[in-house]
Amino acid sequence: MEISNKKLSNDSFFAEREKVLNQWKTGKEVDFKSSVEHQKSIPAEKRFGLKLADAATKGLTLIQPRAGVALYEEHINLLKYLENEGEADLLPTTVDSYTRLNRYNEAEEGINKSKETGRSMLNGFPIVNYGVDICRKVTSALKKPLQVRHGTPDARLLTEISIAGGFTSYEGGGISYNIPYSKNHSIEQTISHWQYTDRLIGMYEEAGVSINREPFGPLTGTLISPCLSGSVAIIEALLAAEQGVKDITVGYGQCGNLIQDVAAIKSLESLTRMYLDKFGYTDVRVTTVFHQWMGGFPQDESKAFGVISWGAAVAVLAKATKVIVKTPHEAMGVPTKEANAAGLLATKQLVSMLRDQDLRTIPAVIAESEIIGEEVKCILNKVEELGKGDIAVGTVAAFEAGVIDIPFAPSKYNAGKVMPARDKMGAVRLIDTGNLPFTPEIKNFHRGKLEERAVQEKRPVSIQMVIDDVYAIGKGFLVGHPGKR
Amino acid sequence: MEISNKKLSNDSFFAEREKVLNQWKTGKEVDFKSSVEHQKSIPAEKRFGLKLADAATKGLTLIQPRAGVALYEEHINLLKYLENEGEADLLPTTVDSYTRLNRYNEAEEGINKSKETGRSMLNGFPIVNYGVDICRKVTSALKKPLQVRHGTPDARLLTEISIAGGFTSYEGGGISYNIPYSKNHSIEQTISHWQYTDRLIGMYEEAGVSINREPFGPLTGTLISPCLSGSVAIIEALLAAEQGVKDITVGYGQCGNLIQDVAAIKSLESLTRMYLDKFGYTDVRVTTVFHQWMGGFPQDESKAFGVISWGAAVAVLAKATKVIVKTPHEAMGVPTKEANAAGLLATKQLVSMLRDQDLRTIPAVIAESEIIGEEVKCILNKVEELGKGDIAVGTVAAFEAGVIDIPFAPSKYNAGKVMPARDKMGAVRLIDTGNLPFTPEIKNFHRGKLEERAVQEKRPVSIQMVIDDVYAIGKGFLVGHPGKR
Amino acid sequence: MKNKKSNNDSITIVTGVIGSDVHAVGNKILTFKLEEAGFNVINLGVMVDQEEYIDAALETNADAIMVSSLYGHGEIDCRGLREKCDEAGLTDIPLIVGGNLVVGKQNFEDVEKRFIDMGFTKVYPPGSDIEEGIEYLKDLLKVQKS
Amino acid sequence: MKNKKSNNDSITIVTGVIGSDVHAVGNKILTFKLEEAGFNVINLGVMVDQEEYIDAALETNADAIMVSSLYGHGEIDCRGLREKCDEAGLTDIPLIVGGNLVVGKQNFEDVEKRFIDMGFTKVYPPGSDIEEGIEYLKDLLKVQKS
Ligand code: B12
Ligand code: B12
Repeated sequence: MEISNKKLSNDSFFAEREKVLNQWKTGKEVDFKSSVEHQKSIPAEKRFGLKLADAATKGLTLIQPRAGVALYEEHINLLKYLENEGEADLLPTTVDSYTRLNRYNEAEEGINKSKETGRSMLNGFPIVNYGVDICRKVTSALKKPLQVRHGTPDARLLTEISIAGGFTSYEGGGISYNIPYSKNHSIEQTISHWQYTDRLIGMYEEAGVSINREPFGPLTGTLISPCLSGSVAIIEALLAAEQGVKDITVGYGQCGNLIQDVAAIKSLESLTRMYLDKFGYTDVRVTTVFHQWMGGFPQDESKAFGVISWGAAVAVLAKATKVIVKTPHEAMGVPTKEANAAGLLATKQLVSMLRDQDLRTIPAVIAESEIIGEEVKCILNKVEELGKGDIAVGTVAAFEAGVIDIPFAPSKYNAGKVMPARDKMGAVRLIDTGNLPFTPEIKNFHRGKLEERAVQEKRPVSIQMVIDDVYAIGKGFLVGHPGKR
Repeated sequence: MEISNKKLSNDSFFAEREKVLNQWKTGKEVDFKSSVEHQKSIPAEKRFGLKLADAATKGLTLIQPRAGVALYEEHINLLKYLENEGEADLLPTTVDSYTRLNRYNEAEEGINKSKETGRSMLNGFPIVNYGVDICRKVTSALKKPLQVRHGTPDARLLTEISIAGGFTSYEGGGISYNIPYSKNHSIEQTISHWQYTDRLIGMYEEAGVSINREPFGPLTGTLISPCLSGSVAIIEALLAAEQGVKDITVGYGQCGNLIQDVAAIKSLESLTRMYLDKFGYTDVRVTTVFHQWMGGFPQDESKAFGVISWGAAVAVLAKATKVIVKTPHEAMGVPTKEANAAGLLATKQLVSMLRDQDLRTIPAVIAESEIIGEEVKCILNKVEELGKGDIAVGTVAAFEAGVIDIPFAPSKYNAGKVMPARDKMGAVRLIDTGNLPFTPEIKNFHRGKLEERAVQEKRPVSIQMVIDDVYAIGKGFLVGHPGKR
Repeated sequence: MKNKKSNNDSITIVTGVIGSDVHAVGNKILTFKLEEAGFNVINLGVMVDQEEYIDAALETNADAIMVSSLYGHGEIDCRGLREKCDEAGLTDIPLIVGGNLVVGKQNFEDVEKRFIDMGFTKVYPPGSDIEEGIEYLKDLLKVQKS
Repeated sequence: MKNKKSNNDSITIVTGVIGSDVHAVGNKILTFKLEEAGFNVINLGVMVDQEEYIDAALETNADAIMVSSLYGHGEIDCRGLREKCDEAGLTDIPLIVGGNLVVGKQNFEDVEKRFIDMGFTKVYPPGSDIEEGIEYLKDLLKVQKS
């Protein structure tokens, strides 16, 4: 498979399209023209990108849950509940795992079993199986803008049906919906799949319909250094922009150290802007999303509220455009609508209460964002170099070479040499930088931070720290100090 | 009534003591010697001061609820629940309002009515009515250190019974348990009452039993500028130290702006240390307590979790020695034990998770604490001057002159001229400094901050801002911007 | 009971926090908002005895008494107020009560019923918006709304 | 079933995350901890089919299979595993399962029963400490504890 970061030609796009729309019976319902019409009939206050732009102007942080169940009437009720009782500003439709893996037969079975048992047997809403009309029923039934959230390596058909179905924002990307969500998809393959998605959205854009696109920031959600998530987000933004996407929300999953988290959002925003401009995509709009703690959650619901609220606070102190909200059921399973609303309300309280505060200008944050900036530049320079100027080609090579390398990823196309651990203040650093193309200064910086911790803990820097850190949060701590009470 | 900041003589103390112990029948059970014996039998891990000192050394923030019910078996069960299920580090016994006003007959009626109805008809635990033996039953039944928390202008008998009853810490002070809690007690009177309390604790100290003392930091809990709560805390620390108290925890109620809140705890600690040293009380130990949001709470329990968690986060980022925890029932009424434990667990999560982070050294915090320091010095210099070197005399005069002036206080001995309001970032400033003895620079600083807000809100600085700010939190906001969604 | 009035200005309301309750903030806001709405407010502040409300109402020929209770002892403190009003000749005076009237989080319908049975005209749950109370007063006292 | 062994070193455990589940973090930690405890671990990683577990167990003469399922479809994915083991001749092999086995927060006793009925030897609730699982394995396989 050969890819390059070039806008897909109409010929190749439409050839591919024919096959895509034949992947499942509902594909035939999709008609671009009438979908554009439908999208144009959606009122402004329900357009995702407009709502984000408005929030960005006002300096507000919007709140958005994750949610999806197998049966569509229940899905509508769930989302209504979240916008009314949960005070959500933005709505999701989280897609089930079978759909994510294009296993539409199993999803169909899941729908049927759910009907029989009266319990949702799917962990999300099977958009493809339902098709365009039912999606329009869903998106029309609600007052707030809706986004599709999933984790689908090959999301081409899903994109077709989603946008035709009236969703105005779409999450994912060729890297971020591959590396954490798949074992066997190559990067070429998924980048190519997502060029299709982005080109489709580019075509809506050209037809006068702007759809918001959001690379999935948190990746595996576990000890992801901001430079790694940042590099991936910027690459996906560039790839999307090339296909004609004009509205991009870059994301980051909370790591837990306040200074680092604020710096991560701050630098993510400025670096994305910088790179888009550098490659000439100056008309692409950039907003940011902060994901509340994406790793293992405490079992106790009150403790979970603590984690949720802390994420809410950091999101607003970092002035993220929106925050994705966890629920007090997170450690247990897909939340009930009440638990989902509870997470939203705790978050709403803090995004309102702290809206006039901003930590982006404190010196420690500025220093930390400069470090992130340098790290990202090292990585992206190397990606450009490997691709001889072509970001798509460079990305494939970069993963092969471990120049981009995501901790804890299931994908066999990920090198898995990079090892993260927390420094003594809880910021995520790298114990092993693997083949990341860092300068000696940056490597020393990471090493130094971890040596500080080692001294404090009276043990050498080692893999045991990584294990302790992953384990720590289940016990309530960020840093896995040995022998903590 | 004549008072002065001099250690009470044995003669006058014991003369007073006879009367005090006759205020209610249980007073006769108090015997100093056997109480010292009893106190000495309490194991080290149950002594409040030792636990605080240990936390201070380790840089930890301990968590403590408020709790008290009318019937003592239920009170024991409640506290057991909070230490086991709620993971409380320190325990309270919150005293009911009748006891606080020395209305022991009504408290007795409350106990009886509670027995009859099976519901607690008192808003706290009536220590005096129960007497020494039942208090010892309570304090012996638990594993964690216990403190009496109340709001009693004349707490002399309550102190006698509490300490004889095995409590190892005692909250309150002649100002902080008068101004917010009383209408008609003069400052002379309550300072004198609290000299008795402090002298009694000094005598225990001299007998080898150290009892922790804690001035009540938050005062009326509503828009109290750190310089006001700080000045009162320092005065009460000095008055207590003079009577022989050796272990003091100074407190502050969260105002809501992160920078100001961290600075308030930071400066409170250093200023208290400085003033104690200045007056020669160099052997008095100082720790700090941060009170989660003391003003009106949101009705919704999830939103309340947001407020609670934010308080927890700020307490640990400020490195307060302990944090007093609110509950999701706060807006409704005295919490159930489950609600109380829920607040504790959310708080525990964050004091654990954020223990390795510290915001005390960031420049904005340092700048803000310097301002608080200057304000406190203005006030305390004037107090000294008015008292011709005697802090007790000076304090009485200062209240009379409005040199100390607490917003929203019910006391008729409080001038009530000072008017607080939030600046545009939510920090509490003064719209009217009344007769506070501030320099022109400080007055300009406050004015300037409020003018900034006025410009942002396109309205003049006015009393309407104060009203809007008190109202705001009920609607989820800190700053009462006009016409907020 | 006095004749209906056509203008808030001449409507007199007695406010105060009953019993041993010192919660002053809500009382200050309540008073401010009532005055803003044009009422003539006699604010007795905190720690107000039943007798003080009655004396003030008699003295000022008040149109209503607004009782606040926050600290949980409201049920004990409010009992008998209606009877004392009756004895003093304030037979029809509206008694409006609000705040955190009982100890703990209880079902409001039950609480409301207890207070209505005690002779209160209208009962407000914790954290009620004052605007609501003001609207009610205006309706009750047939004040022309602006 | 193989004979009891006296030393963890020769005890072989097959681990993996079943079905279309990609939750990799717990699997990595589980494997690390089992190895640390001295077991010989055959880790199949994520997205493991029932057949893959069985092939691996046959190939390595394994003493137990530890199945993880996090994403909620565990009930569907695990059905039939015991029967397939029986068919392949792994008649007594312990099947231990843990993770977030079903969709949503459900009563664990019910979930446990459903999985026991499906032929699983032992079922762990969400967020179980791996140490517990290791102790159980040691007892089950009569490993001398250190
Ligand atoms: C990180 C995470 C992700 C990452 C995973 C990255 C990766 N590739 O590993 C991402 C973001 C990609 C992700 C995706 C999805 N996730 Co997810 N995820 C989580 C989360 C937050 C943490 C999981 C984790 O790493 N924990 C830390 C490790 C150390 O713990 P652990 O996995 O629980 O395993 C420990 C124990 O359970 C035990 N254990 C595990 N297995 C076994 C087996 C035995 C025999 C024993 C004894 C013990 C044992 O030991 C392990 C080590 O301590 C959980 C919620 C949680 N637990 O807090 C949700 C969660 C598991 N995810 C969930 C879902 C639904 C999904 C998605 C379908 C959709 C979504 N919400 O995005 C997709 C699924 C994709 C797929 N096909 O699998 C749900 C499952 C719901 C349910 N069961 O009802 C959860 C519970 C969140 C929720 N409440 O909704 N997720
Ligand atoms: C600040 C506060 C204090 C301060 C008060 C300072 C002062 N002197 O004013 C301090 C710290 C001193 C204090 C002390 C105590 N408090 Co206090 N306090 C609060 C708190 C947090 C906020 C009250 C407040 O100022 N709210 C803001 C104002 C604007 O709102 P408001 O008072 O509710 O009034 C508004 C509405 O209710 C309504 N309203 C009020 N009255 C009326 C009447 C009518 C007719 C109408 C229409 C409307 C109306 O309009 C008002 C303005 O918007 C509340 C909990 C809460 N509400 O969040 C607890 C709370 C009221 N306190 C409580 C208690 C128990 C006490 C103490 C006994 C013990 C303690 N926990 O320390 C002592 C009591 C001392 C005494 N003798 O009264 C309990 C009462 C419990 C119950 N009813 O079951 C509460 C509910 C906290 C709790 N959940 O435990 N408290």
